[in-house]
Amino acid sequence: MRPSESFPKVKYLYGPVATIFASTKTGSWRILRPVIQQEKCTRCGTCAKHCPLDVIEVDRGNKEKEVVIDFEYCKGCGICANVCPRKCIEMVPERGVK
Amino acid sequence: MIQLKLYGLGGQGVVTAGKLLATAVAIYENKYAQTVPAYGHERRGAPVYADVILGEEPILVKSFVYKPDYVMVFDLAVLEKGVDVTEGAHANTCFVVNAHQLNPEFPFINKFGSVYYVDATKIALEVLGIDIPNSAMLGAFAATGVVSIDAVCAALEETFKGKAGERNVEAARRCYEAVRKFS
Amino acid sequence: MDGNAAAAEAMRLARVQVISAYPITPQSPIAEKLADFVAEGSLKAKYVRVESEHTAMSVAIGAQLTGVRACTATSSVGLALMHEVLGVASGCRLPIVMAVVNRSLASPWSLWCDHQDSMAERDSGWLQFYAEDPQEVLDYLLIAYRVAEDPRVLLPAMVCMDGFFVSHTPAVVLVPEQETVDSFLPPYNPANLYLDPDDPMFVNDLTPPSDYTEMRYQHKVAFEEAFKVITEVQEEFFRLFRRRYSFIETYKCDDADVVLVTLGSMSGTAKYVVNELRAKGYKVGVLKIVVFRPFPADQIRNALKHVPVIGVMDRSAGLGAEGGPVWIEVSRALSGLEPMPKVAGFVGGLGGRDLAPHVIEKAFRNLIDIKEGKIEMRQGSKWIDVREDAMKIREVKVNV
Amino acid sequence: MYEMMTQAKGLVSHGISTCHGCGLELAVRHILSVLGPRTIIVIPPGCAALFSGFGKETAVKIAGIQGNLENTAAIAAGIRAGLEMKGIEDVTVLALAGDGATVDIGLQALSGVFERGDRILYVCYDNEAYMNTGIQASGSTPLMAWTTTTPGKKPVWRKDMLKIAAAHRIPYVASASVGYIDDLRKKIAKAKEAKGPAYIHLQTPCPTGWGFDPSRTIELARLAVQTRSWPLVEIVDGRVEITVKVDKPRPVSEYLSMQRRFAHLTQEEIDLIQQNVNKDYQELERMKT
Repeated sequence: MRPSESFPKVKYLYGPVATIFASTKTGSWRILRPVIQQEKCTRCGTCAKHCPLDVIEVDRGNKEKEVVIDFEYCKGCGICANVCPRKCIEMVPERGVK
Repeated sequence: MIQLKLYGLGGQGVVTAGKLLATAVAIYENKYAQTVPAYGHERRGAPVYADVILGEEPILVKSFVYKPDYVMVFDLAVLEKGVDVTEGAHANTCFVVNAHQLNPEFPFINKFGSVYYVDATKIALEVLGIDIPNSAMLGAFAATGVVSIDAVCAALEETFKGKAGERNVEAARRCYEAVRKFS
Repeated sequence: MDGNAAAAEAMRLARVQVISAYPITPQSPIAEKLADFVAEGSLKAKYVRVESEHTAMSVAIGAQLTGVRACTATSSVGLALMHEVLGVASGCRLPIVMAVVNRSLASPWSLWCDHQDSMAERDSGWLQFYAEDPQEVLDYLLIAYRVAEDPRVLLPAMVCMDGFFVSHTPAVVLVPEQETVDSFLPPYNPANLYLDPDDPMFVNDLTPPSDYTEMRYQHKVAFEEAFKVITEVQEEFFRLFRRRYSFIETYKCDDADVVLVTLGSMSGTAKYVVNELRAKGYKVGVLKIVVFRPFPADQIRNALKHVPVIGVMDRSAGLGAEGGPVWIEVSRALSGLEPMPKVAGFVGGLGGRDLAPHVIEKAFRNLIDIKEGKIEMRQGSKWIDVREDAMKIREVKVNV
Repeated sequence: MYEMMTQAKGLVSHGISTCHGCGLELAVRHILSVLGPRTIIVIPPGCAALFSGFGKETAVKIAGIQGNLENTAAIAAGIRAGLEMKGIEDVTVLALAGDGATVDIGLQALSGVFERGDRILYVCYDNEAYMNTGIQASGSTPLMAWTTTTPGKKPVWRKDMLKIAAAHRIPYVASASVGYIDDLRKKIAKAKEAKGPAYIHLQTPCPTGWGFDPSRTIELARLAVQTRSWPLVEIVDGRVEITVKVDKPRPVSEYLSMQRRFAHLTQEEIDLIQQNVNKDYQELERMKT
C-alpha cells in the first residue's frame, strides 16, 4: 500500500509545513546582464549546465534556435560568461540595456 | 504486611532472591508481594541488599523496608564490611542466616526474635556446583512458614526452567530440611 | 512484571513499528526487552540501535513522519539530551509515545529516582502521565497512544514511572489480549504532517513571526482538546479492560480535612500512611495526579474545594522558584476558592531518597498541625527530609 | 499535495535566495535531477535551508523535512526505518547538510548511521565554514583560512572527512566538486544504488565567504581540483580510485590567490600548504588500487 492511500485528506494542517511550490523573483537582484552573441555560440550547453538557477535554455547543437535566458530569475552572477568555452557571453550593466 | 530485608554480597543472587520470593508469594500463593531492589554501582563482592514486602492485601507502600520482620543474611562477610544487619530489627524479628554454625557474638543472637541457620553455601556447592546460595536460602526461609516450600520451588522452576530449575529446587528443598533453629 | 517489562509489553501490544532506544539506567531493560521481542519475532518492528538519546528521538521523528508508530524510552540526562528534539516532535504534532523512567538529573550524579528530569520537560508540549505501579505503566501507555493519535490532539506523550520504585519493582500485571488492544488501538493513520513521495509536503520549514504565534495557539488548543479526548479514551478503556482511570485519583478525600497531593509511586505509600492515620482518628486523604499535562486544574479544584489544608509533595527541587513545580500549579489551581484552603508545599524524595512512610507521615503531621492551628503555614515548599548537617556534609581540613 | 505557484524545469524552483554564484544552488539542482522525484530530503538549518522554504512556501517539489543542525543523519535513518516497515524500497532518503552540520555538530549522528549501515545518501556540501551564520570557522575550514572566528588565520588542519567516512567501511564514499558536474552526477547515481550508507563530500565554493567574484565559482572549483587541493576520489567497498586524474598539477598559489580569505598568506605559508597538498596526493596515489 502506498502511504498516500492510507492518508485521509484534511483541510487544515497543524504545525510547520510548506505546501506551496513557489519561487522568488530573483531577476530584480541583477546588476549585470548576460548578453549572448548568438552567431558565435556553438550551442554546446556549458552555460546552461553551470547556471546555478537553471534558467538558460539551449537546444544543444541546434544553431537555428537561439539561446534564451529567463530574466525573471537570472541574478546576473556571470558564471555563464565565465564558463563559456568560446567566450561569447558578455556581462553588461543592467541599466541602459533593453 | 510482612517486611523482609535480604543482605548479601554482589554475585550471590540477593536481588534475584527478592524477585523469586515475590513471585512465589504473588503467583503461587495468590497473595501480594513486592520487592524494591536497591541498585547502585555495586559489583561482585560488594555488600548488597534487597527489600521485600509480603501481604494478604494489596501493598500500597512503594518504599524500602525500615523495620524488617525477617532478615536473611546470605553471607556473614557483610558484618565485616560494616553492614548492620540488625538495623531496624524489633523484638520479634526473625533472622535466617547462611552459616555452618553460629557464634554467640553475632549481633543478632539473643537480642531479637528467633534465629534460623543453615550452611546454604555448602548445599549450593553440592547441588548446583556454584557458590550462589540464593535458591538454597529461599528454601531455608520457607521453614519460617511465611511462604510454603512448594511455592518457592514453583517460582524456582518458572525462573530457571529445565535442568537448572530442577537443581535449584533440589537446593531449596535440601536447605528446607537442613535448616535449624538456634537456641 | 516490573514497570520496565510492562512498558515493553505495552509497546508490543501497541504494535510499534520503529523502535529507537539508547540504554540508560534504569531504563535499559526496556531497550533490551524490545530488542528481544524484535529478535524473537513476537514484534514486527525495525529496531534502530542508536548512538544517543538525541538520535533516538530524531529517528522516532523521521519514522513517525513516514506513517508508522515509533517509540522510544529514556531517563534522566537522556531525556535532557533529547530536550531540543522533544520540541520538534511536539511542534510537528507527531504522536510519538515514550516511556520515561524518572531519575535525577546531574549534578550531583545519581542513578536514582526523582522527578526533575520529566518536570524539566513539562513545557515541551508533550502530554505527561505519571504511573504509580507497573499496571498503570502498561495501561497509561495504551491510553497515551490513543490520545496522542487522536486527530483532535496530535501530541506526543510521555508516560513517566519512578526509577526502581516502579521500573524495577515487580508486581502482578494483567496483560490484555492482543485482540482487545487492537480494537482499542487501530493501526496508525497519519492525517496531519507526513513524508510521502506520492503526496509531498515540506515539513518543519522556517516559520515567520506572522504564523508562529498561531502555531503555538494550535498547540495550546490541542491540550484543551486533550481533556475531552482523555476522558473519552479512559471511558472506553474501562469498557474494554475494566480498569477505570481519571486525570486524578482521590483516596479517602470525601470527608478529609487534610489531603496530600502526590505523583507517581509515592502515592501508594501515602495511601498506606492515610490508613494508619485514619486508624488513629485523623481525617486525611490523598490526591494523586495521573495526568500532569494537560494539567487538570478543574478536577483538582473540584476534588479539594472542601478541604481546608492541602499539602503537595514535589519530588523535584524547583530551584530558584518559590516552591516545587507541582505545588506551584496546584496552588494556582486552588486560588480564588472561598474559603481559600491553605496549600503547603513539600520537597522530598530527591536523588533516590526514599519517600518512606515515616517521611510522608511527617508531612501529614505538619499539615495536621497547620489544621489544628499549632503552627503557621510557611509560604513555599518545605524540605521535608533534609539532613540537619546539610551544609556540612563535605568537610575538609583547613589550615588556620 | 503541492500547490504549484511557479513553474520549474526540474524539482527545484528557479528563484532561490542564495547568494550570487552559489555553488550549493547549482549542486542541489543536479543532485535532485539525478535522484528524481522519489526522494525524501532532510535539510538542517544552514544555507540549504533556503530550499526548505519559508512559511507556506517551499522551493523543492519533493517531500522533505528540515531537522536540527546535528540530527540530519538521524532523521534520515528514521525515515529509512519507517519506509522499510511500510515496504517502500524505491525511495532515496537524501540528507543534505553543510560542513558545520556534518563534520562538527552532526558527526556523531552520521557516524551512527555509518556504523549501523542505514541506507541513506548523505551529501555534505562543503563551503568550508558556517556561511549561513556569517563565515565562522568549522572543522572543515582549511588551514590558515580567515573566518570571523579565526580572525588571523585558522591555526589547525581541517578534519579529513573522507577518511573518517571510509574508516566506517561503508559501501560508498566519494569527494565531488561543482566544477566537475559530470563526475558529480555519476557519483550521485552510483551512491543512489549503494546497499548501505553512501557519503559524498562535495566542495561548493562560496563567493561570499571565500571572497571571490561570483562569476568565478566554477573556475575556482576546477582550480581546487587542478591544483590537487581537492582531489576527486571514489572509495567503493574500500577500494580507492581517483576519478579525475591531475597529472600536471598547477601550483596551489593560483588557487589560494584568487580568494580573499587567503590574502594574508606569506610565501612560507603557501609553501607549507603546497607541501601538504603534495604529500596528501602522494598518499592518495599509494592507497589507489
